[in-house]
Amino acid sequence: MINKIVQSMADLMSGIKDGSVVLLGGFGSVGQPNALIDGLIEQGAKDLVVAANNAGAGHVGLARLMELNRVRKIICSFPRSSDPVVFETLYRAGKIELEIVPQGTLAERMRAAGAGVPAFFTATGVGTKMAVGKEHREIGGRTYILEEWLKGDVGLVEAWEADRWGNLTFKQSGRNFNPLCAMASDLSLVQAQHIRELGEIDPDHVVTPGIFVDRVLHVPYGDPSGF
Amino acid sequence: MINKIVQSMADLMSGIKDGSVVLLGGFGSVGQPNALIDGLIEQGAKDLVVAANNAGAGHVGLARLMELNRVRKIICSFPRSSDPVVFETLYRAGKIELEIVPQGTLAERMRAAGAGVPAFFTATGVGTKMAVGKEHREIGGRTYILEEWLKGDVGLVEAWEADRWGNLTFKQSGRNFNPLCAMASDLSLVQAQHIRELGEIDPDHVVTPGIFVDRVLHVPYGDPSGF
Amino acid sequence: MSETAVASFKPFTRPQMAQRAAADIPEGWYVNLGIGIPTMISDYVPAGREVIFHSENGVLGMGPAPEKDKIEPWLINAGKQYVTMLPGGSFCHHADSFSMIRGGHLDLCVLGAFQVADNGDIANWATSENDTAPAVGGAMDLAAGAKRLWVLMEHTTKDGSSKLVTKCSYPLTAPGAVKRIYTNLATIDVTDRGFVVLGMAPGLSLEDLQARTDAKLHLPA
Amino acid sequence: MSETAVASFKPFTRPQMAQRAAADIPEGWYVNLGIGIPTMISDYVPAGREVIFHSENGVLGMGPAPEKDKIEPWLINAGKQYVTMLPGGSFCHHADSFSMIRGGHLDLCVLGAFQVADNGDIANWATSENDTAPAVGGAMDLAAGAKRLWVLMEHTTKDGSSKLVTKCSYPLTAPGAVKRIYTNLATIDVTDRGFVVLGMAPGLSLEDLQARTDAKLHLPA
Repeated sequence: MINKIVQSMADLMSGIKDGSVVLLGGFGSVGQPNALIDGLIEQGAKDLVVAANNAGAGHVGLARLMELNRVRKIICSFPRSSDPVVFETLYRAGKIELEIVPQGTLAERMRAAGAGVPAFFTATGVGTKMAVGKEHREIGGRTYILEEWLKGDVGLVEAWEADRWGNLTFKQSGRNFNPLCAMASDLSLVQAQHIRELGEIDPDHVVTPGIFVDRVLHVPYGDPSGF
Repeated sequence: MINKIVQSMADLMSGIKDGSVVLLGGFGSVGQPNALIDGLIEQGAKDLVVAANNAGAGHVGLARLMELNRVRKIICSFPRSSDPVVFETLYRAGKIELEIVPQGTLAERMRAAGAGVPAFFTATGVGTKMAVGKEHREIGGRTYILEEWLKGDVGLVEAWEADRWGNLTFKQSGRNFNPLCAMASDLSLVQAQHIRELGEIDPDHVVTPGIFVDRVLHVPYGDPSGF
Repeated sequence: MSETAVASFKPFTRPQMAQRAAADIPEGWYVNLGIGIPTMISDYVPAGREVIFHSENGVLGMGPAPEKDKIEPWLINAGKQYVTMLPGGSFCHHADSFSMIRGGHLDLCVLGAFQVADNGDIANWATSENDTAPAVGGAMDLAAGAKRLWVLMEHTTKDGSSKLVTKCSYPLTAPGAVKRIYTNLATIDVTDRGFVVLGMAPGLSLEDLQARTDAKLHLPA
Repeated sequence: MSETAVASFKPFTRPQMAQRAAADIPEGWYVNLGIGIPTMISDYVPAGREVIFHSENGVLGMGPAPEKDKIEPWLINAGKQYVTMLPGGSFCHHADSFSMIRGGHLDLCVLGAFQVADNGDIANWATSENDTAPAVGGAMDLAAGAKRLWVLMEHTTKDGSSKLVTKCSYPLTAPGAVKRIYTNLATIDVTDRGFVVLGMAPGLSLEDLQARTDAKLHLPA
C-alpha cells in the first residue's frame, strides 16, 4: 500500500544533504511550512541554498536557519520584512549570498523546473539590472531575456489537506508558492493541517496531485499567527 | 455590472475575423465545444488557422468547418481519428496546411502564450523530425529545442459551470485543453453546461478564473455522445 | 531645480489622489494595486461599478478590508494586509497568478514610484545601484506585464526634488512602461511627446507645476 | 534477414506480454501506458500492489475499465476509451498533465513501437518520412520525459522482419530512450552494450531468437 504519510519529523526530514537547494513555500505568514523549517533546523543540513519569497523575519523559522549559519545563499524577490535583522546583518557581513529575482520570474522558474522547461524567455526585467549578463532576444517585435529553471533538491510545503497518495489542497491565499515548490523539487515534503482518507478529496479539487509529493506529516497547527 | 453571459450564439461569435487563429478545447469527444464550432460555421469567418488536438472526425464540427474550406491550416498532434476522411481528402489535395506538434508541446505552447512566455526550451522532439530547423541548445548536459508560444485570436472552450464573471469549472477529463485555450486567446468564448450565481463556485475550486474569459453562452447539452 | 514662489494652492490629499485614479477605472477592468497609496484606490471605486482587484499572491476578486472581528487569517494581499473576497473571487498559485500579470491579462496596474521619466521609465524598487538587499517583489513583473501602468505618487520628494524626471537616476523597474501619473499636484499622461498635463490641483498654474517638475510639461494637443 | 528452422516453441501471448511487464512494476510507481497492448498492463498488476496510472488527457489514478452499465461519459483515457477513477485520483489540464510527463515525474512509460534500435532509439509514430499526416500524439513527450521507457511489441512484423534493429529506418520518436523491451519472444534490456536478453519464450533458444533479431543479442554479464 502506498503511504506517504510519515509519523515523525525525523522520518520526514531523513536524507536531506548538506548543500541542498531548498524551495520554501509560503507568502507572508500564510502557507509557510514553519514546522518543516524547524524540522530542517533540527535535522542539521548546512551549506543550504534557500529559495523563498522573503528572507525571513525575526529570529524564528528561516531567519533562525540563517542565524545558525546554515544558509549559504538565499534566492528571493523581497528580502525586506517587518524584522529583517538576521538577513541584513549576515548580508552586510558578507556571510550570505543574495540572488534577487522578480517574484513572477521566481514562480515561473519553479514551475519551469517542475514542467521540464530548462529555460524560457520573459519580458520581466528587460532594461533593468536584472537583465545584466542575460541573453536578450527580440521575438515578435519585443525584447525578452532568458531565465533558467530553478530546481529544488528539497521542497518544503504547507498544505490544508493531504491523503496517503500525497494529494494536496491549500487554503485560500495559503496556496501561493506551495504547489510550485512541490512540483519543482526532487524530494517534496509536506506538513498538512488535515489528513484525509483516500478519495475524500474530490478529484476535480486536488490542487497538487501526489505525483509531486514524497512525504507528508500531520501538523494541525491552526491558523497563521500574523506577521 | 459585469456580465459576460450573452443570450445568443450570434452575440457570442460577434467580431471573429477572417484569418483568425482559433484554439479549440476538447480531447476526444469530451470537453469539445461543439455548439461553438457550429456557431463559428454559422458566423462565417474563413481562412482560419485552427489548433486542436485532433483534425476532426466524420462530417460534423471541425470536420464540417474544414469541409466548407474555411480552414487554411490545422495545428494538431493527432490528425487521425475514427473517421478522418474530410481532413485526409483536403490534405492529399493540398487544400489544407498541417503542422504536427507533439501533444505536450502543443499544450505548453498554449500555456506559454497565456503566461507571457514567447519561447521556451523542451526536450520533446529532440533528435526527431520535429527538431528540424529549430534552435538547439545544450543546458546542463542535455539537448533541448526552442519552441514558440501559440497565441489564439479566438479560443473556443467547453465548461461545466460558469458565472457572470466568467469563472469556470470543468468536469473530469473535460478539462483537457480548455483552460489553456482560454488563457492563450485574445477572445475567449465559452459554452457552459451550467450557469451559477456569482459566489456559488467555491473560490478554491475555480479552475479558469474569469480574467481569461470574455463571453459565456449557456449550452446545457448533457453528456458527450461518444466518438 | 529652482523653487518658485507660488500663489496659494491646495495639493490633492492622498485619498483625493486615490479617488481621482479610481474614477478613471472603467467597470470590468482587472486591476492590481501596488503597496502603499495605490492600495487606497479600491476604497474609492464608485458605488455600483464592478472592478476586479488582483493580488500577486494568488487572489483575484478582493473586496474591502475586513472588519476587525471578521479577519480571515488565510486571506491576505501582496502587501500582507488582511483582505476580503467578493463573491466571484478565486484563488490560484503564484505561477498562475503571475500568468495573469505577465501574460498581459491585467487591464491596469497602479504602482508607487521613486521616479518616472517622460519616456515612461519607472524606478520604484531601489534607491541606489548599490542598495543593500533591494526588494523588487512583483514590481518588475507588473510594470512589464500589465496592459497599462499608472503611477500614484507625490510629485516631489520630501526635500522638494521632482519625481518626474527626464531620466531616472535610480535603478529602473521597467523602461517605457508608465502611461499615466497621479500626483498630489496633477494628473499627467506619458505620451510620445512626453508628459501631458490632464489636470492640476486647485489654484496651481502650469508654470507653478513646471517649476516643481524636472521634465518638460505639455498641454493636451 | 534469414529465417531459421526452429524447434517448436511457444511465443508469449499479448496478455502474457502485458503480465510480464506488469510483474516488473513496483508498488508506488506512476505509470503511463500507451495505446494498444501496453494498455493491457493495468489489468495484470498483482492484487494488492498499488500502481498509479496516468493518462495524457489530465487523468491520474485510473482504475480498471468500467462495467458496461456504469460508464461515466466524462471519463476517458488518451486512447479515448472509457475508464474509471480510483479513490485518490485527480484531474488536471493538459499543460499540468504534460508537466508530469515532461518534468520527469513519471516513473515509467510503456509504449508500443514499430522499431527499437540497440542504442535505445524508438520509432513508433510514422512509417515513412513522407507519411501523409502522421499522428504523433503524446509519444514524443512520453519518450523524452518519463524516467524510464519500456516498449511492449511483437518481436517481428507480420512479414517476419525484426522490429529490434541496429538502426531505425522509420522516423524517430526519441533517440536513446528505451530501457527495456517486452516482445512475444523475449524480454530484453537496452544497455550500453546493446540488447541484453533477460528471458525468452518457452522452448526458444538464444540462437532462435537471434535469427529473428536484426541487432546483436547479448546475455547478461
